[in-house]
Amino acid sequence: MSEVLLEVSGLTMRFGGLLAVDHVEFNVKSDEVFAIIGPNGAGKTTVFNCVGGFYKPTTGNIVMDGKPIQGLPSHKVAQHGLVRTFQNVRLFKSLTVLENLLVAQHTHIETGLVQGLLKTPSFRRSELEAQKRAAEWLDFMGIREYANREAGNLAYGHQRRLEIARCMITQPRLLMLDEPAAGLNPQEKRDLQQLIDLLRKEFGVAVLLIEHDMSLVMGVSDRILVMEHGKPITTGLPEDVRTDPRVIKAYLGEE
Amino acid sequence: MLKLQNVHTYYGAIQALNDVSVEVNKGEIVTLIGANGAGKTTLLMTVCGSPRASSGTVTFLDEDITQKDTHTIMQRGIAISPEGRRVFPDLTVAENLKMGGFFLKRDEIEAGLNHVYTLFPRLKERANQRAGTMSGGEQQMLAIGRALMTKPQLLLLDEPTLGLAPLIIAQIFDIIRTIREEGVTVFLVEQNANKALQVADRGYVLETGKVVLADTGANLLLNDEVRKAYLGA
Amino acid sequence: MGNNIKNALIAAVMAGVIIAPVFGLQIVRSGMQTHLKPEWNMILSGMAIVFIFQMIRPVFGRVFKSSGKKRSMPVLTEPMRRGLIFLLIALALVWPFTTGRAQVDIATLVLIYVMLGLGLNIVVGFAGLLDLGFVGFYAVGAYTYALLYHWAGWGFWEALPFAGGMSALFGFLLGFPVLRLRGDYLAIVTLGFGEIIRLMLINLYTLTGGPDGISGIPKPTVFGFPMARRAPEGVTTFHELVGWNYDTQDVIIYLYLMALCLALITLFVSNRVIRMPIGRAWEALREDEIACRSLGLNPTRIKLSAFTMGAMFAGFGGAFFAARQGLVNPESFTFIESALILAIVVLGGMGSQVGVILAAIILTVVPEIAREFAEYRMLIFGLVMVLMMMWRPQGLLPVKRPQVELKA
Amino acid sequence: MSEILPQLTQQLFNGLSLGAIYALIAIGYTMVYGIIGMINFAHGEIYMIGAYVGLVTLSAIGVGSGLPLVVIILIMLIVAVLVTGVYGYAIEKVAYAPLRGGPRLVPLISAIGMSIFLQNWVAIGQGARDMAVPALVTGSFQFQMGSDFVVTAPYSRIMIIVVTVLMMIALSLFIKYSRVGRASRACSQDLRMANLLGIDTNRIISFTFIIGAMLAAVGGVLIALAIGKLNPFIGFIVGIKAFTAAVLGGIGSIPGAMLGGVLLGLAETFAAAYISSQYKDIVAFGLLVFILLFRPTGLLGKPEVEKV
Amino acid sequence: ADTIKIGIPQPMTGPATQYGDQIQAGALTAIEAINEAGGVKGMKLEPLLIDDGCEPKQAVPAANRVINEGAKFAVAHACSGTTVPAVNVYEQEGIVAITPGATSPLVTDTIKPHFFFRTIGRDDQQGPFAAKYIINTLKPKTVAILHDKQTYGSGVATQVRDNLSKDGVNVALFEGINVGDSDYSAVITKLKSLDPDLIYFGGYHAELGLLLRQAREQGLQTQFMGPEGVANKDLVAIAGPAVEGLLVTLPADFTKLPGNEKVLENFKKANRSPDGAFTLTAYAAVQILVDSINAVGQDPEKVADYMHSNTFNTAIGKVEYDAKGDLKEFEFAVYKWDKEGKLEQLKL
Ligand SMILES: Nc1ncnc2c1ncn2[C@@H]1O[C@H](COP(=O)(O)OP(=O)(O)OP(=O)(O)O)[C@@H](O)[C@H]1O
Ligand SMILES: Nc1ncnc2c1ncn2[C@@H]1O[C@H](COP(=O)(O)OP(=O)(O)OP(=O)(O)O)[C@@H](O)[C@H]1O
Ligand SMILES: CC(C)C[C@H](N)C(=O)O
Ligand SMILES: [Mg+2]
Ligand SMILES: [Mg+2]
Repeated sequence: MSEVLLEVSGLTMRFGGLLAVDHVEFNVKSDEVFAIIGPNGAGKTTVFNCVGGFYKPTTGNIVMDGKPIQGLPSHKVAQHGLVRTFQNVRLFKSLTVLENLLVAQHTHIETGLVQGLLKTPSFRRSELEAQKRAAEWLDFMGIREYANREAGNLAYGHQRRLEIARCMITQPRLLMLDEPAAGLNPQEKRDLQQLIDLLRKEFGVAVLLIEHDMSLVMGVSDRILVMEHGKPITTGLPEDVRTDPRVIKAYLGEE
Repeated sequence: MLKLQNVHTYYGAIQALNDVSVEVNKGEIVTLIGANGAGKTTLLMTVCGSPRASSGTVTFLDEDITQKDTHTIMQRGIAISPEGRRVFPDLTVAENLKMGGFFLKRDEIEAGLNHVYTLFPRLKERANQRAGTMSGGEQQMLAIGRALMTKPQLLLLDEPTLGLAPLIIAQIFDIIRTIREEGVTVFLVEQNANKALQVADRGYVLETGKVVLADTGANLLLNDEVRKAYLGA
Repeated sequence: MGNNIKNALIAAVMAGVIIAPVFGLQIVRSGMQTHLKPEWNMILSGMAIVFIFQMIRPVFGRVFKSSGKKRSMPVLTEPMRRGLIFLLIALALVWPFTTGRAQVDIATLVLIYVMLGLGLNIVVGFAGLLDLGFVGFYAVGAYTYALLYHWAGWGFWEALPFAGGMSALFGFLLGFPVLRLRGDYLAIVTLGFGEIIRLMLINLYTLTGGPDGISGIPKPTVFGFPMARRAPEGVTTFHELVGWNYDTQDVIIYLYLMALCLALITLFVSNRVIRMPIGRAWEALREDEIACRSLGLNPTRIKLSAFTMGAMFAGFGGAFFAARQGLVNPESFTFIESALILAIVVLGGMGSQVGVILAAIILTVVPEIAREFAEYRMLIFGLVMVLMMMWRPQGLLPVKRPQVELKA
Repeated sequence: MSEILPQLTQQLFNGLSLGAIYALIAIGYTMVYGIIGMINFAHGEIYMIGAYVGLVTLSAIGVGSGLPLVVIILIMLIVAVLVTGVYGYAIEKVAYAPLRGGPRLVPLISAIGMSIFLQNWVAIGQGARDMAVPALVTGSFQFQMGSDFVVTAPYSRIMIIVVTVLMMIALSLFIKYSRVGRASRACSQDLRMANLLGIDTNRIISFTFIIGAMLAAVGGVLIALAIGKLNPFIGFIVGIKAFTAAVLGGIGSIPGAMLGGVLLGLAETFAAAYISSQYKDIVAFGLLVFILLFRPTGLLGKPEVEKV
Repeated sequence: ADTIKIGIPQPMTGPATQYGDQIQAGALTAIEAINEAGGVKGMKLEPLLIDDGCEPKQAVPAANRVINEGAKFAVAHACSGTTVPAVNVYEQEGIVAITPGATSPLVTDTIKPHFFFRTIGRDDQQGPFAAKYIINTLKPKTVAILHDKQTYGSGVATQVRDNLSKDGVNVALFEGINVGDSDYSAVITKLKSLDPDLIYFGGYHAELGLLLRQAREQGLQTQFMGPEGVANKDLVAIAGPAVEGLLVTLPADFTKLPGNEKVLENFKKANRSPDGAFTLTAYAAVQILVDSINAVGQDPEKVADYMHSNTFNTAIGKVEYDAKGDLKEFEFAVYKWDKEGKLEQLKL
């Protein structure tokens, strides 16, 4: 069995009088796809924000790979190998696709000022390597041909891919995707599903997924957490969740 | 009711609509489908006069509105739930809705609010929450509710189901049907082509700024090309 | 047409209202009393001009519209940009030897502003941080040299790195607490810092000479030999050394060449740095801070580096300014100076180095030319600023961002 | 010392009256910023022009005209408000409207240019020298406190405080309850969306500039009467202070502008009184920095939430 | 060239315009009179009017302009704030310049110029003179001193303070105020509770005008005193009746000087007023330049040497220079303002 990578327990987030997340508990193993679903406003994105360090949870423990990370600022969390995409795509729009990927490698490459000014060999090497890695990812995502375009001008589906590539190039342990299929057409959704599968298999990264598109969720997830009103209702395998009457009532509706 | 004839629209040098002609009749639900970047949003916004068509004409209720200012057009009885929702983030939910009913009388506003609240109970629960802090789906509901508040004759919906839970998506399509019953004409842009074509009387398919297909919703659902490209069959 | 006349009439009336209290009815004082001296023809001619202008404007409009769909700015391509830079440098090199004293003098001033503009460009153009107190760092640089000279007798060359370093340190220390502020809040706080620095310079009388500032600051030496008419006992001046006759023109040209060197270094660094990881990080941060954080980039650190580096160039500029001027006082570092530098950056087309250079030229030369018009000088300057912005809202020379290309 | 309390009272009054001035002008900044997100640096100049128009009007009427004082001041205010309203409208149309939609800093520079232009426009028209404004409102409210310290509150300054408070209340009610006011709230959130709801955003923007200009003019006239000296450059410093006040209070918020203005006025006054005039601006700006460190969006500004 | 250019960089805009006007009046009248009498060695004098706004940052450009226009002589800068930076330029370029207005010691003390001169006294004459008057005649127990934080204002205020303190007068307050502020009530309240016997202000009229007006408004009736930079008609307009009783130190009234009948006639002919503290100092500056050029020709180096080693008879009396271009002797007097804004010279 694979070990637990992320362990969230007793997570609670309160906004004024509103309990957006209420004692949520789950763990993600190092090679699984774990999905969170639930009605709008259930608190899914808020869970992401707490885990990713964008909000400071009211209470709760978040342990990544044995190290507590709750309360750390988001860039520190990211350095623990936990990166995310956003519900609304957040690319560096006026930078090129390639540059988006170079920025993402900032913490991994030679950033010395003097080296850069003098274009020392080590600096050149580091730049070239970064470009090579970026090129590999662009190939992998099938958007190599847009490498020199401004990211903001890409079609939406491609922007989603780029956002994922930008996460992956930081060599994360856990990839968090917030509604990655929103705004994609059915064909693109299917591509996305394959991509998620591949990422897990090829790169051994765990995926934490929020999504409203059931065919995608049921297709890729190993386990699913269902939330409603900030509380976890159930955690289980896709088949179980799909047929759980509580889930159907709160979320899926009768088909 | 709404008629676009040979419309061309540009963003600076980029052409987004190329010789588009589209018609929406009173009482219909018309849907527009197309891939990302096909120009769907642009088409809706051209109706609103922002950006303006650089050639061709847009007529609404037999009036040429091509060169009219956005606010004039919108006051003629058009409402939009725009792409990206664009709720007023610092205003509360209730205030957002009231802004929708800006030109209404006080009692009409009350009635409108009640109407929206029955459609979206969540909005009533959160009437005093600042809209910017609502979840993605909640904001989407608010955007639709706000558009309904204006009591439009023609409702433009730009991907209204984006980010909504399955249950709510079903509800939204129900609502679209309901408001049509109430006499509102609906012009709908959707990624969810399957569902959209099911409710729509007619549909248009847009590809890179051009209308490539126009037919009834039912026929389009059966059309092979459409099935392949947009329905994922 | 009728509508047109109506609009023109309304505009004319408004013009009347605008002109009347300022030009039309002049306040004249006689003893303790004031009375008005009406200048009706002033008002009427103003109204007439506006009326006529409004009437013919639609015609103009048509002419402009028919020429080209949308006035999209020509964007400089990379080879054009390089060509232009080399052209500018070549011009800068022959300039002092082909023109007169006044021209060289103004050109030196231009170069100081180029340096400052490029420095602020890093902060505002690259990193997107609105800094309205840039002049503070300029002041720190100038005073660092002035004080080192005054209290310790340092020369320009020894003091220069300290001036840059001191400004950078100030940038770092001031930036640290405030860089988490957003947009315009940052702007006003930096404005406040700029003012605080200036006021401190006025108030710390014993250290800085207060409003009098520090004078008698020596010009840069040439390898240790001063460029001056007379030197202190026992020191050989440069003209004595090489056996020239003393000519102020030489000094001015020498200063100009110094400024050119410093400006070129600034240009080189800012040009390099934007193609380096740190430069990319600045731009990324300008676009989306949250996304940056989600990728593990520390926003405070990155912003600070931009702020500090910009401040450092301001410091160099300041030290040079002190040397050229021979005197520093707080008056030279008022807010309006910050505004001018910012105007250079914006007019240049944020982030565009060639643009900044051209804008520095325009905004320095215009007020000098406008001196001909005596009291209309600043009026013209203000007007030019407004018109420039309307004419070129994207900046004089918007460039394509320098991009790393992925080769096939 | 028995004089501490009376002195404190006097300084409190001084600070309030200075703060009221800042507040009145700060509103204009706050409103314009709220709606189009632009720092209108030329706003201080409108205040200056308002003061000049007041003086021109006064000279036209003549000090010894026999009209009751209230009437004279009212006429001055009305004329000043009308003229600056036109100024506000015209400036927006000429210098800012064409730039809308462009890069964000462009209107800022245009505004700085406009500010320089207007200063010199008046300097050429009316001369760059100091103009004296006759003291119309003389006399003061006095009461003895302590052994021999007479607290003095000149009527001209009491007038400023009263008028500022009244304007503030009127404006707040107006924004809250009138149609235009509500429309301007929508515009300040999302101009494009407001437009899509059928609101004529251009009119709202013009309106904002006009109201802002009018308030500045009221300030200009009242202050000219209280201070008695004018020159074309008075607008700039006051403008920067007022802008600081607006930010301090939370830019975009009208009560915030009031609070920020008063706080700034008090801070300056007390710094001058108990530290040294030399340090009063340092204290003022220091306070600004200090407060923003703890409340990054000003005292009454809503914390910026960006939902990710 | 067939003319000799004389640069006259002076405030033509801004609050100090009054002083620029006086200097222009003096210099132009002198130039016209000399041209009428046949010029200098057959060449006419050509005045170059340049604005320096009395702003330090315009000083160097204005001075450069003098040079760029080809003038080798100047009647330069009214204000100390502009003169101090400009002196460097004149000295570097070897331009002979005379200031008829700037009184700050810094003008000549910092670089001990060879080419720069004054036709007015220094504040380390004016300050001690004022202090002496205060001690001998006013005999205050406590004095408060304010200044405008500028070269001239703070300089002369410091002089007064040091001289008063030296003689045991209690200077209870010494504080700078901001130029351009319009509200000084805080500092006035402070003065009110301090209740000094005299308030000395170092600076220009605009600020003093407001101080006076606001002081009286708050019921502070203390005697005010200031240096020659406050003595200006505009002061009366700003302060109104509050100006009554103000004491100022000014150069002596040179219009009454015996031997100046001819000069006054020239003013009458030119239809200009000889009044004002700096009109005749400017007139004298032109006289000195002309005398020197007449003697040694147009080489600035020689002119400067000549000026250092000779005595001149001018509209302000006999003039003699020390090594750094300061007058060997200059006289100030104390004046008092009345309600109408007229000045009356006080007997010492
Ligand atoms: N900053 C905040 N302040 C106040 N309330 C907030 C804030 N952020 C989120 N909320 C509230 O918390 C609840 C959970 O929001 P969240 O965004 O996590 O929902 P979600 O499950 O992601 O929904 P969706 O599927 O619609 O995106 C919502 O009701 C929302 O209104
Ligand atoms: N403001 C803009 N400036 C420049 N180009 C734009 C702008 N908005 C849209 N475009 C371009 O116009 C084309 C049509 O865009 P539009 O947003 O209308 O597509 P869409 O069909 O709505 O796509 P989606 O499904 O992603 O919403 C695209 O190529 C897009 O890049
Ligand atoms: C013209 C004078 C008022 C100038 C003053 N004496 C000064 O030195 O600044
Ligand atoms: Mg969400
Ligand atoms: Mg769209």
